[in-house]
Amino acid sequence: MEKVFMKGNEAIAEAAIRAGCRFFAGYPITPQNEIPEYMSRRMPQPDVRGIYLQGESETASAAMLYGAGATGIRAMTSSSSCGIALMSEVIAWMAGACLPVVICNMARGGPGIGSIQPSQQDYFMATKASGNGGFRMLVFAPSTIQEAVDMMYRAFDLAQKYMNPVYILSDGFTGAMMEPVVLPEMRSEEFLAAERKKNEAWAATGRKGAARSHQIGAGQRPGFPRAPLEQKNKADWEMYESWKVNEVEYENYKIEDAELIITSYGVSARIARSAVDMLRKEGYKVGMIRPIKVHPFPEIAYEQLDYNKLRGILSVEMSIPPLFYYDVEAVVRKRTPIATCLRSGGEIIERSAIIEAAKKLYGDK
Amino acid sequence: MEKVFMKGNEAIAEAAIRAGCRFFAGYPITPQNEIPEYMSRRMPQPDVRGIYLQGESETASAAMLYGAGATGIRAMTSSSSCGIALMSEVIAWMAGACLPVVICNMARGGPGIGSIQPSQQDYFMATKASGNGGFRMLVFAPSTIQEAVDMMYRAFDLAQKYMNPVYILSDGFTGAMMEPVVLPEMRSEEFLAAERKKNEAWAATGRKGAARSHQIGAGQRPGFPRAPLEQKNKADWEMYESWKVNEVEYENYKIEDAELIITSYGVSARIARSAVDMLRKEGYKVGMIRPIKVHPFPEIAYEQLDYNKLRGILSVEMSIPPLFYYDVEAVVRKRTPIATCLRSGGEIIERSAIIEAAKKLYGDK
Amino acid sequence: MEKIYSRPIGLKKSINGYCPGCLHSAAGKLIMSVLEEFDLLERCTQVDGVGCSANNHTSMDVDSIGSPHGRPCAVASAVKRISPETVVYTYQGDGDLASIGLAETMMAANRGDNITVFFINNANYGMTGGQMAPTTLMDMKTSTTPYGRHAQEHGYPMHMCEVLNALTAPSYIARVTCIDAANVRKARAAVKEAFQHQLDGKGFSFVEFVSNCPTNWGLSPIESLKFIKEKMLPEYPLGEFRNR
Amino acid sequence: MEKIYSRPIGLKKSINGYCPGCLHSAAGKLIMSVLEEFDLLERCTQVDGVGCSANNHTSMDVDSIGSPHGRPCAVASAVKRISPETVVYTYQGDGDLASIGLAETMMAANRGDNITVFFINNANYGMTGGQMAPTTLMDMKTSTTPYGRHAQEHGYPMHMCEVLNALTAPSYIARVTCIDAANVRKARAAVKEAFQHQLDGKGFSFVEFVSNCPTNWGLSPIESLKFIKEKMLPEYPLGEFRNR
Amino acid sequence: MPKIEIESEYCKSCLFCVEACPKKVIGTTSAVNSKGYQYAVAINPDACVGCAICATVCPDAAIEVYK
Amino acid sequence: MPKIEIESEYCKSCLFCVEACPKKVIGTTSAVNSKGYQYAVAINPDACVGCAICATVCPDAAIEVYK
Amino acid sequence: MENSILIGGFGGQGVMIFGQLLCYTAAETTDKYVTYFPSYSMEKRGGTANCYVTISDEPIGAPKAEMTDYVVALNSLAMNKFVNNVYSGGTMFINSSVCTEKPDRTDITFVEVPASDVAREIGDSRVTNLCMIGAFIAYTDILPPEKVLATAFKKLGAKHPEFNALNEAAFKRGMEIGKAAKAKK
Amino acid sequence: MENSILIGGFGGQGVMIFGQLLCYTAAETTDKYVTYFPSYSMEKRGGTANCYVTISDEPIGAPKAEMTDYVVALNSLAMNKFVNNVYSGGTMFINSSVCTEKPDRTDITFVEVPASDVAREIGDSRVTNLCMIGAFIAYTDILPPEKVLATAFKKLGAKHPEFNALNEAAFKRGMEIGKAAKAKK
Ligand SMILES: Cc1ncc(C[n+]2csc(CCOP(=O)(O)OP(=O)(O)O)c2C)c(N)n1
Ligand SMILES: Cc1ncc(C[n+]2csc(CCOP(=O)(O)OP(=O)(O)O)c2C)c(N)n1
Ligand code: SF4
Ligand code: SF4
Ligand code: SF4
Ligand code: SF4
Ligand code: SF4
Ligand code: SF4
Ligand SMILES: [Mg+2]
Ligand SMILES: [Mg+2]
Repeated sequence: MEKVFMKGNEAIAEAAIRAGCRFFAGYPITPQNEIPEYMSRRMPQPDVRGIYLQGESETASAAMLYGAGATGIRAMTSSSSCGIALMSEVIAWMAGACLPVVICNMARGGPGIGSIQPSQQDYFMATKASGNGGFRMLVFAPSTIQEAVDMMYRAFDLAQKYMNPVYILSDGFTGAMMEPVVLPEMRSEEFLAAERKKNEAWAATGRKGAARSHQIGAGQRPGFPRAPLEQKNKADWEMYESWKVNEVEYENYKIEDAELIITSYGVSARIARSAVDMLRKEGYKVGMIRPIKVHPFPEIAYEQLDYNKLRGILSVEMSIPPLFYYDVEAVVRKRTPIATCLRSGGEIIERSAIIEAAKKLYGDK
Repeated sequence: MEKVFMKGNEAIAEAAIRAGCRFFAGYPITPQNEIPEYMSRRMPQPDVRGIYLQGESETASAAMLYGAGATGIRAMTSSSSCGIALMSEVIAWMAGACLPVVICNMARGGPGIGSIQPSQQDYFMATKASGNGGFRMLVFAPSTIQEAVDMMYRAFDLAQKYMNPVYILSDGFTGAMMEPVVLPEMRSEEFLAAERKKNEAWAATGRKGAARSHQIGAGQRPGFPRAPLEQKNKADWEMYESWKVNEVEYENYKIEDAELIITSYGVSARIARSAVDMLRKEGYKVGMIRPIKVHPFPEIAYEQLDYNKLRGILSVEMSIPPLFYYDVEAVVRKRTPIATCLRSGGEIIERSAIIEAAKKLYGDK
Repeated sequence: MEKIYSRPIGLKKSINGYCPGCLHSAAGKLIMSVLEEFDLLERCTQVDGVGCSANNHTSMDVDSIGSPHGRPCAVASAVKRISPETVVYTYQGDGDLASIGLAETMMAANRGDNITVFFINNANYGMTGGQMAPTTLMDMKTSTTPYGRHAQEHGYPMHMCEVLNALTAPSYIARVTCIDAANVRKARAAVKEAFQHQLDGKGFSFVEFVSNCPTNWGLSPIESLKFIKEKMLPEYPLGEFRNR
Repeated sequence: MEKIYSRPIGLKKSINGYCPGCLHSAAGKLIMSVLEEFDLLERCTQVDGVGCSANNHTSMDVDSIGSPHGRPCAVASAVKRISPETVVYTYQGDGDLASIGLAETMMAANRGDNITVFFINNANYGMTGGQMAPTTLMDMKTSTTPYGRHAQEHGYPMHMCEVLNALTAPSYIARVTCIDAANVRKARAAVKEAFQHQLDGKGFSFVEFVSNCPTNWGLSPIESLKFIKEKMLPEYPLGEFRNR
Repeated sequence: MPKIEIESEYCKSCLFCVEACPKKVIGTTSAVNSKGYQYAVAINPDACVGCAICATVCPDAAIEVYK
Repeated sequence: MPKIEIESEYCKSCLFCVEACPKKVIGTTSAVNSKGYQYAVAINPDACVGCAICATVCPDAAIEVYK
Repeated sequence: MENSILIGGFGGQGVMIFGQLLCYTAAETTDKYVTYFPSYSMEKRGGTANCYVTISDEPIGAPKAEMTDYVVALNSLAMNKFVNNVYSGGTMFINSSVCTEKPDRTDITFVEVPASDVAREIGDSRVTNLCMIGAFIAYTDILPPEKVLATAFKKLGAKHPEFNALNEAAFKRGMEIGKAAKAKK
Repeated sequence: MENSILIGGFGGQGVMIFGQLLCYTAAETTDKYVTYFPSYSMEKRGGTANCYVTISDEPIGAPKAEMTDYVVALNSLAMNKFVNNVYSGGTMFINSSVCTEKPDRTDITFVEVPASDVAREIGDSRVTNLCMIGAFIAYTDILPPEKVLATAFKKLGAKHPEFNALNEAAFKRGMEIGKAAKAKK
């Protein structure tokens, strides 16, 4: 397929459309504005015929997405950090109502309005609590534009498969930069129509002779009769547990003989990877573990390490306080020292700082 | 001091007022309505002369609290689960702006609207991510009305001390039940005036001849000149780390000779405690670790256990999927088996179920 | 013998969860009855707000979406744009529509989304125990205005028909009540007109029901009707505000 | 020789962050100038919305609170009730005030909170790159209405003065612009009047500035003034809507 | 002869129909339904003229009218 | 004699004053300030009548007027 | 000693008042630990309403007891729903005016109180609950009857002193019924 | 081989276009890895605008390089801010029309391009950046000049074909300056 040089945000938007996204609602916020802007241009085009709807706020945009989800169409929203926080209640509703939607967070510095510069300070919000009630989502963390595009494409299928929102945790860096990217194929009208048809088994777009009227609501499984909330909580839990088996995704990079593991995700991992390369050139036996999805957290990746061989793990993220670090710490269980290399508040992590921190942890050589 | 038989919500509201709370903004939501209702009656009374303001939503209520925090007055809001989720963005702003406010979550079932019945499904939201940007708060988890009252009283001092929102994670059970309670003393007008006076060093209520105008905003420390966001993130992190030393609170109950530890918090721990008593009567050597604050998590309590002696830990909470459990798991580091006893969605955990689960984990006796 | 008045078939064959004499039931009954007349029961989606209206989905047998509190109009706008062949309407209380959801309501109206909005104004938050709503009458005591609603502190009752009438896009705006048979008939006509506007693609249609909350008003059902007549209607005059 | 026109002392001695010719600067200048005249610089609190107004706190030397996007009116209501001796005003863009913050704006107005609200209507979201706002003119192209604003899809421009005028509580409502010296003088008089209402405890006062966004409109500063005159003012007529 | 049928299980005893019926056809007895409501009954059925006022005002759609 | 003073560091070269001055007192030169703006200058100072129109329209409060 | 009581009925039948009168009396006149936990269905009226009361010499762990020593059922719905919540050997008080078919459980005692009839006789259906309380107190001796009645006067009579006489009459009639039942056991 | 370039100036000076022309050309006419990263200050106009371009044979780890091989400064603010971001041995291109005082660093090469003057001569200040690109390309040989110019025609000429001639003139003049500088080195 042809490579095109595109801005991250636009590539992500186009990938969503090719995955069959036919409804987008959002509210402006830097650094993801090119996503809604692209959608507003692209959705009306004849090969898409989708809907772009600008919400009066993130709350409203999320509610629009909730409505769209209830119709069984492929739908998404995107925002950034504080805008995503403002969606929390509705995100919880979408999880509660089992709606197959996609949410994209092009994260920036925080807390609150923070800065418009890229950051990874929303790790906990994305992986642990995007709202009330203890629900969880699959959380993709792209490291490059290409990966963001591929994840976005897959996200819609996974949302549909699990009947649960899927979350893309990216950042303003990946959204604002440009890079050549291979775009996935446009999903055919037939495919999309067939998927939509399937969803008619539960979509709330008019009963149309169905045996039971369809009711969508937080706490109800679409298409199933009303049941006690606890029952739904349990079913969700089972699904989350199944993800630990079926949905774990991570990358091992040069870890075979590594004495030091750098671990990182998303844009930081991209930078960390080049630090690994440079350290290798200098003779350091360094490798990297990179969660591709940050939820479910790839515990197995860290379990498989030979801790006798390790000098330590360097956890790299653009967040102060460190957040990703806690998941790493929990799985490493003090079997090797863990150091951190951190930036925050919109500052981008420097390769040189990673290299320095890695050398320090590596010790004499 | 005199004991009064009071509803949890009302006792909490009165305790807040006695601690010096002179501003309350909130929006109705079950099961905490008696808090705003009590405030609306009590605030105008001559011994209080405070302000009750009903927000047009939780978002607005939180924004009102943000404004109140910026004036240096003692102020709080309360809500429940999905209502708290709707406050996420503003809570992050309050943490970002270092405002000494108090937030009370009388939690109910989730996700989303869930149920109006009590639940502990907001554990992650409270302890890990109440909004964007990776900020944290002290999180109290009262087990009885008396404790809720005492915590509420202390919360205002701690908010002031750390210049950070303090969070009370309670539940609809504790709010709706009634129990005799000893109310703390009313803070004197002089004390409150002096505290308010101190806050004039940064409060944004008109410059009044100050050397520098006061600017409140997410990312700025009140009273300090503007600095890069990362610097503030770092200072916050240091504060969070200091909490691990100075703010850990937990209770050990009958653990000296215990071979099985039940661990639980909040209302579940109240029920679990009586299970411990009943199990002890039957001769089981069972004890309980109960985090009193759930953030910072009392790791030390679990570190101090003699794992050679233990048959296991039973983690009890009213949340499916379990959430509190993960913090327990992370600190226990596989040194003993952990089992769970769970309810969710508004169902209240039964003492008998705890006893049964404990016996099972205890093994033959 | 001919049946000249039937229970609408859109209503389930069970008692609903509203309190005795609550005119929520009356509004729901009219909506079901008009949908039946227009043969829309199989091609409509009801978007419920949070409030006592949460009872609807247990009693009305149409496709429905329970929406986050205050957001029905945003939800409905999306549904209607995606599925224009579906008749989409919201059903919301005054807390839901005029307080937490005010922005969503007004912006859907301002966009002229082709949806119908039913607004049940009972001057308080019924579901949560009768707190002050934007529509609470002057001097009225509620659980959060224990000393009464006073202008200085709480401002004035919110008139949603009048406010929406300040926007360009809405095509139908009316205020009705169900306190007696004559008014019920007028209310039904307004519901019909509103749906007709949607069927004709005219955009945003809005019907406010001046309603009651006997439970939280502390009145018997019959007394509550009297209260509507004597106190609510002078503040909330009935009529068609716009019909284009 | 006497200085007959001075830079307001409330403005810091540095260039502010607004684009060349942006009338945000003009509004801020007038506010500072009136506060100076009333000797309020030391006893006022400015509540800034999120938008290009985020530049204010770097250029205005008064106590200020940067508020969550859309929430200035809620923030200001709290501050004013707690500290009635402080003159409290908000400064908000059209995205902030009329879209995400519409409920907060209207409810503060409806409560009659004794605050002053300055509303900078530049028909788009300036700060984020010129997306459609509720106030965007018909047919206007913005970064999210690449094919123009069309009634069917996007509804009509939102007239905040007119909408607020449908409420009972507000005491002063006016729309002004700063496109020439005569209008600047009228605008200043409106700012003065608004603050006077607050000082007199009359409740909610509101001044809308019909403004520009040369950057996102893709016009030179001078052209943008012409655009205001020819396109904005016919849609947003100037004047006092209420003064009681 | 016109008549009404009241489905007692839907009735909540609001008494709107009792109040509204011009012919005083409807009243209550000591009987309660499964929800505990003293449901309305046509205590004076012969007076019914089939005007359907009762059914029109019954919020709970408990009354059907035949003519 | 009336005069204006333009603080060049505040000027953003919007040219509102240039356009508004009835006496064509103000213009720009090739000089730029530290932000890169070709700031306004009184190129024809003697014509100034001190009407303060320029200062009134200057959004950036860069102009002060003496009379 | 711990006494746990579950009271169930329709909203409006005075279920909550029943529980609260016990609790206030215990809390204000004894040194015991007392908890009260209400539980409503969604509807305000017409729905079910239950409450749990525990009065104990030791701190109370589970204010909403799964099994209780006593259940008081003001209607048949509550009776059928909660009959299995009584500990074996415990007692169930039923409003026999409206609960016609007694459930068949033989390991507990049923105390039948025609409370609605009594109330009707006294002239106000709203005193049904006071009659039940009288019977309950007389049968169980959990609290001194005069203290309970005093609490009723204080809490209910404050707003509506005109009810005091009716309440007292109902309470006394209930006590007689309770005493009689106790005598039989 | 990896070439990293940092371009800095005021918003409106065509900084972003500079970077994008390099990137599009590299991405569309070579097999290299290419990244582009823009960085604005808050203000849309008048503020600073920078972008980072990396063109490499291998995957690019850090699209916002801390140190770059080349820095292009369109104004003195950018020059002073970024002079220490050039690797020792690297090259800094400065718009000498507006950057008067050259910073003192002796381990890097300065290429002075009077781009604003050239643009003024050509008659449109907006072609300053094209002149800089010409000089940059001629000096560095990173990409074939004709390809870069073709990209400029494609990307900039699409909307405003009337600019093609001006752009070309500026680019050519820049190339001459760049070539001359290269000859000197
Ligand atoms: C975000 C959120 N806030 C608050 C609530 C609690 N709540 C449920 S119903 C309701 C009030 C409903 O009042 P209204 O809309 O007037 O409906 P009514 O019950 O009076 O018909 C509220 C505040 C909620 N469910 N979600
Ligand atoms: C919750 C939230 N959503 C979105 C944003 C992003 N944002 C910043 S400024 C702005 C638009 C401001 O537009 P307007 O209020 O019209 O002000 P202008 O810049 O036009 O003066 C937006 C949407 C934000 N900061 N917070
Ligand atoms: S609480 Fe009020 S509004 Fe709700 S069902 Fe009862 S009477 Fe109706
Ligand atoms: S972007 Fe528009 S509104 Fe913002 S400062 Fe520039 S011109 Fe003004
Ligand atoms: S139909 Fe008319 S007359 Fe007959 S019962 Fe009903 S109201 Fe009375
Ligand atoms: S109006 Fe309907 S619900 Fe009310 S009493 Fe009559 S039949 Fe029963
Ligand atoms: S004061 Fe009047 S005449 Fe003088 S420069 Fe200004 S506008 Fe021109
Ligand atoms: S009006 Fe002010 S900012 Fe604009 S050119 Fe004149 S002096 Fe400069
Ligand atoms: Mg209501
Ligand atoms: Mg704007």
